[in-house]
Amino acid sequence: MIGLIPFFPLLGFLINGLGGKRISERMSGIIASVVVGLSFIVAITLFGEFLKIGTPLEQTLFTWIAVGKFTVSFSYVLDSLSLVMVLVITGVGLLIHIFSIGYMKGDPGIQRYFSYLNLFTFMMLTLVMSDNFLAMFLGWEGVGLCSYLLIGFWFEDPVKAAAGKKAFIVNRIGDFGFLLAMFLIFSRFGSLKFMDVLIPQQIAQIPIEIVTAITLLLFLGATGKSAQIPLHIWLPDAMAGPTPVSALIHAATMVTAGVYLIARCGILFAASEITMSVIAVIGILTAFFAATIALTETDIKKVLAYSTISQLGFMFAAVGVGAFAAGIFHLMTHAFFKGLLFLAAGSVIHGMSGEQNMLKMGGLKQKMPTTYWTMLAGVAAISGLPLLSGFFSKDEILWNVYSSQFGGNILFGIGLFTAAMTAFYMFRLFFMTFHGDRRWSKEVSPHESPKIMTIPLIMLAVLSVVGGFIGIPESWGGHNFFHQFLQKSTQDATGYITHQYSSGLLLSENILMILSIVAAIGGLLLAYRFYVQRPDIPGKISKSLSIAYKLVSGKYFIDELYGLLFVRPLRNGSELFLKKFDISVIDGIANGSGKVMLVLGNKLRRIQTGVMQNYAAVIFLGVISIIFYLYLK
Amino acid sequence: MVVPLEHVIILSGLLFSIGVMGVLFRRNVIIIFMSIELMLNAVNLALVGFSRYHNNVDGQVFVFLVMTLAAAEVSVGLAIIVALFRNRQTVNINEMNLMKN
Amino acid sequence: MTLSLLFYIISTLTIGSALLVVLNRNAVYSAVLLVFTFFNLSILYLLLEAYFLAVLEIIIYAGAIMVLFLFVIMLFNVGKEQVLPKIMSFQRAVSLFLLVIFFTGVSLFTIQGVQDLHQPAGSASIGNVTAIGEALFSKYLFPFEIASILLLVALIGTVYLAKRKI
Amino acid sequence: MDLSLYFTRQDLWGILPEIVLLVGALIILSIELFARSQRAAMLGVGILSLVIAGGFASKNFGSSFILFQGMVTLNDYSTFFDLLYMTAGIVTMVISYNYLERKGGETRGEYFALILFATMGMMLMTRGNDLVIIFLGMELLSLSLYVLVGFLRHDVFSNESAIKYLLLGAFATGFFLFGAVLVYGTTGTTNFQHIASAITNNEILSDTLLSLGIGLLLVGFAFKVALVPFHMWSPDVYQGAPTSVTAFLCTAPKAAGFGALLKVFLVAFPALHADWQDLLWALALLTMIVGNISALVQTNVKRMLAFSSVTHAGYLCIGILVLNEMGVSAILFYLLVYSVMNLGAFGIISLLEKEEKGVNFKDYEGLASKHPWLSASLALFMLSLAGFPPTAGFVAKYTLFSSAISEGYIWLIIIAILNTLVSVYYYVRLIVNMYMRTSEETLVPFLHPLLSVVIFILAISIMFFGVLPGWLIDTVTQAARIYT
Repeated sequence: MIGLIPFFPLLGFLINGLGGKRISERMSGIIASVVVGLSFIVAITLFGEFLKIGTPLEQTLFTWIAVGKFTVSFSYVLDSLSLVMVLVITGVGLLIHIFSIGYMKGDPGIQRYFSYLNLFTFMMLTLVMSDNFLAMFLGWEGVGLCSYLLIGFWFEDPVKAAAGKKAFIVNRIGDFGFLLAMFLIFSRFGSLKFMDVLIPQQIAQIPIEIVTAITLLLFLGATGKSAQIPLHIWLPDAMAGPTPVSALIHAATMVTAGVYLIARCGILFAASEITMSVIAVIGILTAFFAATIALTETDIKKVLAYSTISQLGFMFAAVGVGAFAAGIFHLMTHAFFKGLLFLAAGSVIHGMSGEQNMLKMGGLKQKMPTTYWTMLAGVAAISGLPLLSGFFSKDEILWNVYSSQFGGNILFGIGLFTAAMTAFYMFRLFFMTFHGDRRWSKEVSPHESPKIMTIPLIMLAVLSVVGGFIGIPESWGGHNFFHQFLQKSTQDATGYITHQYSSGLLLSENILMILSIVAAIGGLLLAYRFYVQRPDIPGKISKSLSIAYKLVSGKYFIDELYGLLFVRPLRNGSELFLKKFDISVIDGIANGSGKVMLVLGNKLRRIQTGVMQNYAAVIFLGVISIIFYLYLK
Repeated sequence: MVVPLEHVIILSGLLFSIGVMGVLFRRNVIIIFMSIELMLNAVNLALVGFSRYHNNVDGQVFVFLVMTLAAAEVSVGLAIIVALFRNRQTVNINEMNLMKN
Repeated sequence: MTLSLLFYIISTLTIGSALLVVLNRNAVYSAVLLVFTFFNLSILYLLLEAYFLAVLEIIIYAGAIMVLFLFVIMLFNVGKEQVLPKIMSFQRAVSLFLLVIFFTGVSLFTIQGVQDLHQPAGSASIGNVTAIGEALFSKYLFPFEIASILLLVALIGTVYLAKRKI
Repeated sequence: MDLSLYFTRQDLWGILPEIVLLVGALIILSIELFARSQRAAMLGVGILSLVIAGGFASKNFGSSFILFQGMVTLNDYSTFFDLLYMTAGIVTMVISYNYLERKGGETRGEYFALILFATMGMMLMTRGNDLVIIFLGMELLSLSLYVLVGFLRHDVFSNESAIKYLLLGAFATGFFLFGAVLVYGTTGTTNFQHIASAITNNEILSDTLLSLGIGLLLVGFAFKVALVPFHMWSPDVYQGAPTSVTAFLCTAPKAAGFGALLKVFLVAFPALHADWQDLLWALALLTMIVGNISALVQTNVKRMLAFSSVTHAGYLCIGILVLNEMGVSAILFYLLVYSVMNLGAFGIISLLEKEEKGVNFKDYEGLASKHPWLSASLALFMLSLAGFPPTAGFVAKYTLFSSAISEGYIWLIIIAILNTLVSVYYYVRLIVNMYMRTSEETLVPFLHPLLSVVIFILAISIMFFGVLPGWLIDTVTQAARIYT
């Protein structure tokens, strides 16, 4: 039964992949959606069963690798953690598949597109449902490959193909960490099964340095997949793919695999304080820096990309401080609202005939009402406006960052500030797109998207609005269903972490909540002022009034101040840190090491002269080296 | 045995080195090939020495087999050289570098 | 004693002719000198009491293989090698250096392990035709058969590659 | 003297596969005597004799024999390799079916006969239990390969790679023989067991000469399997040889080289393996890195695959370093998977090749849209070579690396993993060219049904051994257990 969940998308992949052009455009979309839908139904059924039984469901399909005492079986397991993931993947995935039918209409490679999308779903499900590291790695590699294929889907464009390559290379760096960690785990624990490895008594016997090494290597894998500093560079470029792909892979599912990995191995991670601190700091820094970049980006998808990196940073901060449930909670709500935002952006791009630059949008509210309202829900949710899904999850993270021993005031402060920035840039995006002047050219005629695209939007919007209620904080007297549900999977890990919930804290959870509401609304208002009110005011003011008035009126002043004190240094700093760092260091390492390799390769090439005698001389040199070796021994 | 074993081995080593020198120095494919024969003969000499020293016949049978190989290799080698010469009219090893990086 | 003296004299001749094989520019001279080297080697085999092999050396190497070489040299009519601009190019210098190292290495390894090893005892019967014949048809029966296949392969290959029209 | 003592019924049964191959080769040669261009008949006889020989060989599974007074041993280890060579031989014959004609040559009986002789030589290399047999097997193999590489006699590239291969091969054989002689000289025997017992009983003439001998033997094997710095021949020879021969050249002989090298270390010098650790370590490291970096800059697919096979030899060298049951079984597994991948890859390249086109990366642009199945198979072989799960290439790398990790070679494995990451670049480059580029002019494959079936089977087995490697792992473990 469990095996059916990944089986259906695999089936869909085979049908669409092998059928190729023989399957009509319409049919391939339907097949792809139906198989994911079936998986979703099975997942729901199993969810009910799980609630009844309360113990993880398992199914061993076959023994994969058996060498000596070491065996790895290919088995799927559904516990609360993987159930959440499976529901998100199949549920949000289904909506995105349906959306794609409308979005990709008329594309000549649509069968290929859907087959990749189904393969991706299969791989992602394998990733989250496998009961051992090796099968997880299969999914891990598989989703990377699909992501690569889908980013480069419109391969006629060399820039897009290059983006795919970048994503691929960066992911391989992460995979290196994962593989090595896996070998280390195998050599230390003698097994790769989660059940055998993730036992506190087992871990306690391993030297702490080894645990730290393993977890840091796993974290390296996670940073690669989840686009955290310093391996974040591929995600903005990955936006070259079709927008639904960005929604599914680069927002809702694949990029969260790193968070899932850490949550899954929570016990292991929690055993190493160093790793935990590193994760928390990297997470918050990523959240912060990515948000600053998003402040001034004008490409609608790029804003969302940086916002994704930033939100992933929040999730990492959460798992880094030991709040695994909070991290997964945010992962889930993020899947709702980021999936929604991307799809809505896709709808806008679709309506604008492929235009992605927000400077050429504006005033789309009347033209695309459904998109407008659904996107508003998404923007409000991600900004953390009260009672929406993002509010609960982000708030929980901030609270945990504040109260955990791995967190602290500074991290919390940065987090809160980032939350305010999030509200600002998201509403900026919203206002620039839907309000203000119509800045698009004559040829473009914006139109609302067809039903097949708007219905998924509406459903995701509903989820974004109400999705947070399954995790109402306990300080509200609520009954945090989500926490309790995940407890089974994460309690052992949290056992390691001594939360200082009660003593020595200045602020209570409710006060923090008010702070974050203030931050969110502050950001919203600021954005409103700049991008809805300002455009007509500055012109008048500067014409008729003196500089003094400008200062008093504050419009320009604030704007300038904002520019001077806030945006520019931050942006410069971030540019220095993210973009320049990208180019010089990470790209340097990725491309540079590639270049070094190529240069070395060209050097080696010269040895290969084609003259047999030189080869003989090299062989002879080898003989001499062996004689030397023997002589030295 | 007429001389100490080590003298035979050193002689064989010297002969082998001269063979290697020929392979590394000469440009004419045929002479390179002759030098390889020299190397094989050096090996045979050592084998005979060892065989005599151990007083067992294995070494001499080995020499017999090496000679067979040498004959076979020479015939195939020369055939390849002939085929090459037909197409390229050269036996200079330096000119045989169509394939390189 | 005279025999050992003879051994050293022949050794010197062997080395000398082998060096000339490698160093002179004329392919025909090289081939003839190589034949001379094989004759010397054959004498060395005799001195080491390998009578059968001494005969084989002459028959196979000098008689068959070298004739083949000479034949091909004549066929191509390749005279002298073109003179290289530098007699001692960098590569040659390095190669020579490596050769010296190689030879020194082999000698050192030999001298370190083996010191003045004579084997005076023993019947000289291992070198005669009977002993080798018996070995070939008993213990070495299988390798002997493989050697025949080796020659068959060489035959097939040579005919295919060298024949003008097949 | 009673000859029957030296040639028993058991001996005869044991070498039956060799006899079948010999008879098959002779029949093929005779067919040509009576009727020219009987390509199908010759192919049929060739495949049939390989299948029959394989049948006789596989009868030995589970039992072991010592033949010809210790000259040859038959056991699961040798049988595994026998079947590997025969599979490679069959696939090579199929992909050669009309390849030579497309390159302006002629498919003749000698071609198939030589493949059979080469197979016989390889079988002797891993069956042999005596330096003499190993030597003869290696030369039988080499001689056949020299001719096969130069089989396009009117093609200058083929000529040139044959002469390079021959001269360098003979040069390396010189060192190998010198090593074998020194081993014989110091231990007084060429039989593996006797060598091993002489070493353990310390009845050797000289330690230093013995180690020199082993070192030179290693040079011979290293040349055969193309370890750096003894690899220089391989790219040129792979490029110039007919692609169908390259497919053979880069798979089975490499397996034979590793098989014989392993056997020498396992049976003759088990006591001395520890002395060679550092050298093998360095060889593995150097081979991986140089092979990989050189492969990055290639524009010719055959050269790229040549360097890639050098890199794989580097990984395999790690297994020789480990040399316990897990390591040896990992090598056997790897060799089989490696052979299947490369046979598939070269097979597809050979059927896409026409005159000058088909060997450069550029030629593959836009292939996927015209020939989706073929491209998918080639992509699968490339992904497997790169070590992606769930292909067999991943399982092979994984078992090999974990055997090394459990022996503590962590740094070497870190470098090996980094190398696999780099290697992805050039494998995926071919996939990118096929799938993500377009070109007006694409290659046209010369498919015949048999070839399609063979490539399909190869592709399926890559997936199969990736998803369900259990049976194969059991087999290789059983084979590895013989000597470890």
